[in-house]
Amino acid sequence: MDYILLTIVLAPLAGSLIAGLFRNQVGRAGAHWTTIIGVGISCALSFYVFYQYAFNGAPVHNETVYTWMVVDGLRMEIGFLVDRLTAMMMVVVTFVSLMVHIYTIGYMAHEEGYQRFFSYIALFTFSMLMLVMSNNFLQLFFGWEAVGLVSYLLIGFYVKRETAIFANLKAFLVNRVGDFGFILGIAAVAMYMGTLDYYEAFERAPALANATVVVWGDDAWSLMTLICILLFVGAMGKSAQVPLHVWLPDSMEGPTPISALIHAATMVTAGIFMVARMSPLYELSETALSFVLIIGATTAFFMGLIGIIQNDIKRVVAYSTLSQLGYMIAALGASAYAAGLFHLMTHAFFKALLFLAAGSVIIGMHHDQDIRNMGGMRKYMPITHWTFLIGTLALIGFPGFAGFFSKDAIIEAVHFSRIFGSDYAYWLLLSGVFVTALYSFRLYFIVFHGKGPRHFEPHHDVHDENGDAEAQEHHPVHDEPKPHESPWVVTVPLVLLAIPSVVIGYLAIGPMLFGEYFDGTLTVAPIHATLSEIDFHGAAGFILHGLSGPAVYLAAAGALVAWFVYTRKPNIATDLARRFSWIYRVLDSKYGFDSFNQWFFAGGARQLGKVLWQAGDRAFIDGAVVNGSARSVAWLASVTRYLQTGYLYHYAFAIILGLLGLLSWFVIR
Amino acid sequence: MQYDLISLQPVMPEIFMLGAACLVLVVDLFLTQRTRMWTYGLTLATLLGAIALTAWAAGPERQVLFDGSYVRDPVSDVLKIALLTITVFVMVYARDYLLQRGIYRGEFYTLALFASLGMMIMASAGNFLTVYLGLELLALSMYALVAFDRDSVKGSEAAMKYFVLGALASGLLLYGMSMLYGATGTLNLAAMSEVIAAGKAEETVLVFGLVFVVIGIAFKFGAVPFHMWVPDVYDGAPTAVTLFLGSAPKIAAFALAIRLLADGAGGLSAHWSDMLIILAVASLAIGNIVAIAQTNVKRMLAYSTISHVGFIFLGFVAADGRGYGAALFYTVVYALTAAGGFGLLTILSRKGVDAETLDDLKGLNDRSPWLAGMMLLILFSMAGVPPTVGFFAKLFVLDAVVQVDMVWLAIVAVFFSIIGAYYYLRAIKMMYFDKPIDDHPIVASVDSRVAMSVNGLAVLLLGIFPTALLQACRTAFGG
Amino acid sequence: MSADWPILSVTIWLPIIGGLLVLMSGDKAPNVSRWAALWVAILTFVVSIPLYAGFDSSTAQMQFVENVPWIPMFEVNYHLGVDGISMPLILLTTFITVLVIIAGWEVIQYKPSQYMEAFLIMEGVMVGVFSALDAMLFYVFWEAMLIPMFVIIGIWGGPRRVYATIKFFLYTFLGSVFMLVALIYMYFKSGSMGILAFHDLQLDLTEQILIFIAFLLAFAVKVPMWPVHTWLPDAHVEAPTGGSVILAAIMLKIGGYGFLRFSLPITPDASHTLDWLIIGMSLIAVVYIGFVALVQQDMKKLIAYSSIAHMGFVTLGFFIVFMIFARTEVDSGAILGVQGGMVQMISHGFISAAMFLCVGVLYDRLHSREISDYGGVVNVMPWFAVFMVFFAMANAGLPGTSGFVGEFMVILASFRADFWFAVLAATTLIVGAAYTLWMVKRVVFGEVTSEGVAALQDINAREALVLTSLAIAVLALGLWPAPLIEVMDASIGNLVQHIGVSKL
Amino acid sequence: MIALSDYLIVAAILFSISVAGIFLNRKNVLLLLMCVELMLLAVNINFIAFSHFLSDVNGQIFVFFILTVAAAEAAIGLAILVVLFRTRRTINVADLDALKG
Repeated sequence: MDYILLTIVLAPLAGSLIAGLFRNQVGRAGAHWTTIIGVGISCALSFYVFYQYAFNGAPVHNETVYTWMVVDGLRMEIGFLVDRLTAMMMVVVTFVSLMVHIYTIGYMAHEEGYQRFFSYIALFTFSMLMLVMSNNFLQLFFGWEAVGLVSYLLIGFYVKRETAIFANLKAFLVNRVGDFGFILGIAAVAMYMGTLDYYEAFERAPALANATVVVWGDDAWSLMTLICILLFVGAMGKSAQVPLHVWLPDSMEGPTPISALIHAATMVTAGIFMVARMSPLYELSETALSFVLIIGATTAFFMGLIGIIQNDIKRVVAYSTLSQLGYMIAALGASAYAAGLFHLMTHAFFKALLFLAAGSVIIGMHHDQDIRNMGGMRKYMPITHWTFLIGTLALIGFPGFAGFFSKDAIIEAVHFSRIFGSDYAYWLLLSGVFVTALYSFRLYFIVFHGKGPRHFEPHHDVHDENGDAEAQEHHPVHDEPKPHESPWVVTVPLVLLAIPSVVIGYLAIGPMLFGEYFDGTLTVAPIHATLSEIDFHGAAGFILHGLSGPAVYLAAAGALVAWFVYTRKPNIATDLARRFSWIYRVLDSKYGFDSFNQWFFAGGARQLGKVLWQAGDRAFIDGAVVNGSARSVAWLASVTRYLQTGYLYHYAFAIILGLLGLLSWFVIR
Repeated sequence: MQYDLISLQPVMPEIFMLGAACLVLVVDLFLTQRTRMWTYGLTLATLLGAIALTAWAAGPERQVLFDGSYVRDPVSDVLKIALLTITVFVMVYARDYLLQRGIYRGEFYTLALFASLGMMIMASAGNFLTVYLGLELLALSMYALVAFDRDSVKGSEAAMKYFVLGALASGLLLYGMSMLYGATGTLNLAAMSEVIAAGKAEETVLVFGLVFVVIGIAFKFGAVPFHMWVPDVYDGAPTAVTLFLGSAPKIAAFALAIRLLADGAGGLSAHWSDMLIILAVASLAIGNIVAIAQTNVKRMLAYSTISHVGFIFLGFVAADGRGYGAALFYTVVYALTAAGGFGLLTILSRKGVDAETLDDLKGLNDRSPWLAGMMLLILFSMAGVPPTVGFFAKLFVLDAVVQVDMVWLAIVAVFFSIIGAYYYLRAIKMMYFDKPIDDHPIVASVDSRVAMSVNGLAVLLLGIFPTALLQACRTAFGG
Repeated sequence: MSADWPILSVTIWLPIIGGLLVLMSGDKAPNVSRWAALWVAILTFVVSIPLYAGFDSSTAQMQFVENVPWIPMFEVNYHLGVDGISMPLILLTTFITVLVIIAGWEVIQYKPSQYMEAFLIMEGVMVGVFSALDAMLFYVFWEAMLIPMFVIIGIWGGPRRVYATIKFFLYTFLGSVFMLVALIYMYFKSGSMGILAFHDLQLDLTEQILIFIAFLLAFAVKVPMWPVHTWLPDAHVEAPTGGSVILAAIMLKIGGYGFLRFSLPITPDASHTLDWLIIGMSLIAVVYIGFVALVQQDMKKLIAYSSIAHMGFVTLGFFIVFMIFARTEVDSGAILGVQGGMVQMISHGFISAAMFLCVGVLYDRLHSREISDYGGVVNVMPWFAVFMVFFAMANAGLPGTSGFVGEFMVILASFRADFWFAVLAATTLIVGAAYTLWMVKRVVFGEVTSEGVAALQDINAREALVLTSLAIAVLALGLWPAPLIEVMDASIGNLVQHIGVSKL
Repeated sequence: MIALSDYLIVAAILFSISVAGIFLNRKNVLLLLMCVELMLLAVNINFIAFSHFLSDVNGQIFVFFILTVAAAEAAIGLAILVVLFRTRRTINVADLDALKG
């Protein structure tokens, strides 16, 4: 098992290093082959491991690979904890990653930095695997930051594009805000539990359930609440929860494959994974759970709303991702960890599918992403169209599709939750279903239905002789004016992802949510056991049960509204936008988070820095104290030298003064 | 008492010196400008011979001759060897300068030899009379040397100032001596010490006289407020004379202080050490601060001398063997570095051009990296930066001060040495970081280059291996 | 353990004497002096390796001890030896010097032999500082260090080099002379100059506090801690690349080392009494300086400020010890903090060196350090960009690089001292990333902004060699710090135990 | 009977006059030389008085030496004065201010 796990992790790394460091030697084909083989091996072995755990009941594997360091009685190790949760994550990660690798061959075919891109995504796979397979907080943080790094590199992949390099800096910094909390949480764990190992920490946690710490003044805070909230701040950063969500929409500056892989399917779900992994801790703090629930629900609803007015195909999907992440987080808050993870898995497939399909559309549109320029694409790109539709249905929770099961389970679980904030969350999540359907089908109808691409000319005609990598400068090949279906390397992954988007929910809901799949992995306190209150009689029964709830009808309503507004009466949308222009403005400004951050944090920090530098360092310390004392000594010197007048009688007088002085001091006193 | 030659062994260096100086005086009369090399050679030979005789006569015991007027002890051995060695350096550096100035005359050497003799006598003085005679021999020779360049306006002014103030100071010293004589009834330093220790003398009179004596000493050293002559004389005298004036006589001044204060008035150390504290702090402050404002190197070094005198006095403040040893070490080291510093100025001076301002140091590293390197060592030594010996000199003095529980004084001292570091750094900056103004190649005879190298390396090597010199200084005071 | 040949002496004197020989070779044949200097540096590095290979990490005793009388009248000995605290720093010194020599290869055209000589002497002297066990020997090396650095900045520095170098010298001199008085005082009390003897010297609280302040002045300036840090940005900006590297990578460490070797063990009670002061200064360094770094327009200045912030972690790690002792519910963490500080020092040695070398690479080509003169460098220097981004990430404390290890340990430890210390310290995660990556964004990424940038050549083999060596070091330490920790463990454990015992 | 203190007072007065002369005189350098001589005479009175009252001959011997040295000193002083006048054409004390600062 050791070697298998090591191979799973190291194969993508090897591919990445070869493709990255020997980019000129291996060439373009070499780069994609080495990384695909690496990730392929990893994926195949992950399936094997998953098989072992899911069907053969392999024992939990918790082994140290090597000791990072031991200091002051604290062991810090690199090691693997593989159980069913991990196995599931491994499969999701490696499978989606493999699909994205293959897809990239087509998507990036004409781009510069081809090898670099493959190197990055393989490196991402490695990092993500390290994250999910970790058996301790340290390695978790390693993976946590490593995926952040790769995300940074990939968002800024188009290094020349100002918006891209702004977005990646923003993404990294916002994530760092999360990590700020996260590392403090880890510090708290290390301090109070004396270990960084998951299992040891989980064992010691219950004893600390009622421990309190004094953080400020005299108020004693529950220790577990503090730890859990601190850790969750990390999750908020990585999983883009309000108010740390601001980086995710911007991250769409990166090439589409990584939006699918990193910013939809895997990395952003690390926060969900982490909270689920820490369920033994979270179960000890109801406050923390409430916090999680409220944040999740808020994100789920309000981010979805923004999705309705976006015009960039990727941004719509991005807001949808935000919203869906909110659902997952809400599930965690309701202690329905399994539901959160389940949604994580289904979402990984259908959201990757949606992104990749969107990417396919973008290829067809020659890297124009504005949906107002699109339309009628179903004629030109049938495979893309169908797979996109499947993804959309899965997303809105069409009964029987993957998303239906997971989302319904979450809504139900939240409904049964009785912790503070659960009512608020329930209503938001429920309304969110309508919103989801609305923006999803809006996108679908605008892009694939209606009249053909409105104008198929790029918005500028700058010809770059060098074949620059920048996407916007790609210009259409003029003898081929109409979009056409993408090559097989693009469509095959779409199809392969479409399959689980349809069936995985049906297949997995039983064991994962209501079966024994996660037994021993997730801990749910009896009082929080919201999932077990749902009566479950098989997947088909769940569909029927779903039909009796409001969610399905809300989804249908959303889809219908979208159909009506965007295919039948397109002017309604503009009318509404005009009439409720303030709402539109609020949504369009994304509730003002960006401008506030830009003004307060970025601008404020710079202002503060300037003040500290100019007033503190330059004016006070350097100017007044350092150079000031130097100047005063120099002044003193220039004055004192005039004592040396050059006149003999003054010199003699000085001697006499000295004499009198000494005499009066020593003789007369 | 019967004299035989061997009983004169301790005083042989002085006798030899006197004879040789007269010989040089006579021989020079028969030399022309072209054969003056002989005077130079004879002078060096005399100095080296005197060093050899001193070493031959040296020993750990204390020998007293001429009814106590003359003392030879380890202190005098160290002092004499040191001052004669420094004088050798001075003579070597000075020749080029004198040649270029057209004042390469025998009198310089004769006067220098008589001055050295005076210093030697001070080093071995056993009573007030010997002290006075040695002092005046030195002083009178020096007055003449300062005015040596007869056509120099600055030189004559400097000589006059030096003369008048010097005479005033020696008058004060004599007045003090007369008071001590009156209080103790003896001119002999050892006897005086006993009288004071026995408490048989009127203390007020003693202290009254002591003040005058301390002023005399302070003047010789150039301590504030009796320092006014130092910058003017250093500046006005020909550089070769400044070189001499700034180096060896400090050792003589040390001798003066040690003979009068430690040997004679040791019992009054409580009084004079307080006086020296005041003078030391004032010297440190004024010397270091005013030096910053100087643009003339000679003046700058003059003020730097004043600040170094402050440190030497701190060694005396401790008033014990440790302190005297430290002060002696400091004095010798200072004389060595000062000789090097002024020596470099003589090397940089060309016919008609005196290297006097700081600008003349500019770009020295481009013109001659080796000389610049030596000067770098010398300046860092003056600033007291290890591993140069100047650091150890400061260290030992500070140690002596701390040992008598005057930590605050040590703190004052290091504080001013920070200010002092600035102007040395500025000089180094000129040498290393600036472009040369004067592109003429540096002409220097082989012997002065060798002397400069020996001088600079000595500053470094004595820093790395300070033990031998320290040992000599310490054991001289039985430590 | 003691080797049969004086490794430490050879490591000290080989570069010094070699440096003098290089100086003798003169500037007539610059390549001869370059190669000679390189061989001396490499040889010194090789000579220093047995220090690690033969190190016995199970004991806190001094190893490779050499002890001969130096100035017997003062009980001053030529006493050398290393323990787990100094040994890694010595290796860091010898390693970085090799890189610095290579980095200055053809860049320095003016008096190359003096340049090389200065760095070699610097190396020997710095090794001396780390290995001296006699306070006076330490002080001699400590101050002697100033001379070559003064010359390096002054001769090969930028336009305001004179101001910078004199400021540098006087600042450090100011700090250290008071330490000298303290050392003399302790000699007076103990009759010995041995550092280890000072450790056991009984001092009352007033004495301790005065001595502590004297040490603080010396070490705080060197580290440098806020508010005595302002020499550093100037010195860094004006120094030639090699000078900045040595300054940041090693000289700053000497301040931190001094705290461990002197302040904490000699004056534990004063350290305890005044720990709030040091902690406050450290946290201000981390936060305040972080914001100051954010607005710098000059790359070197930015990195210089970032160095100050990073060194704030070092002092923080060292001085939270007492707060951790004071909290009864916490039974460990003191060692963690000190270890973290040490790791941070070593790691910062690599990273800051690399950052300065990166800036040096750009400066050599365009002769500007202004951020605004660059932009889009990645388009013309892709390999350089790889290194720059990598080291920037390391500077921002990315896990897997050495930059993370120390910060992580110190944050963990400071959490045990006080929640809010940890909070303030952890802000570096955000601010540190902000200033570093913002600079990277403006310099490396984006469109090519000027013709100057468009004409840039990617790094050559020499530069690649230097940066690769550092990258390997940064990664190795980040991925597996255990060997370093093990080496230091016994010594730091012993130290922490020692300072836990009051001298009163 | 003239007491020791009388001699000492006379000497002190002489001494003070000479010292005052040195720093009050701003005209002629020659005057300075005379003041110096006067100062030495004051010291001589001291020595002789002490010598007499202590019945110790050493003090008087000292005086002989002082007189001799004073002569030499005067010679040197006058020589310098000549040099000074040769170069500057003035022996005014107030004009000696080329060196200062």
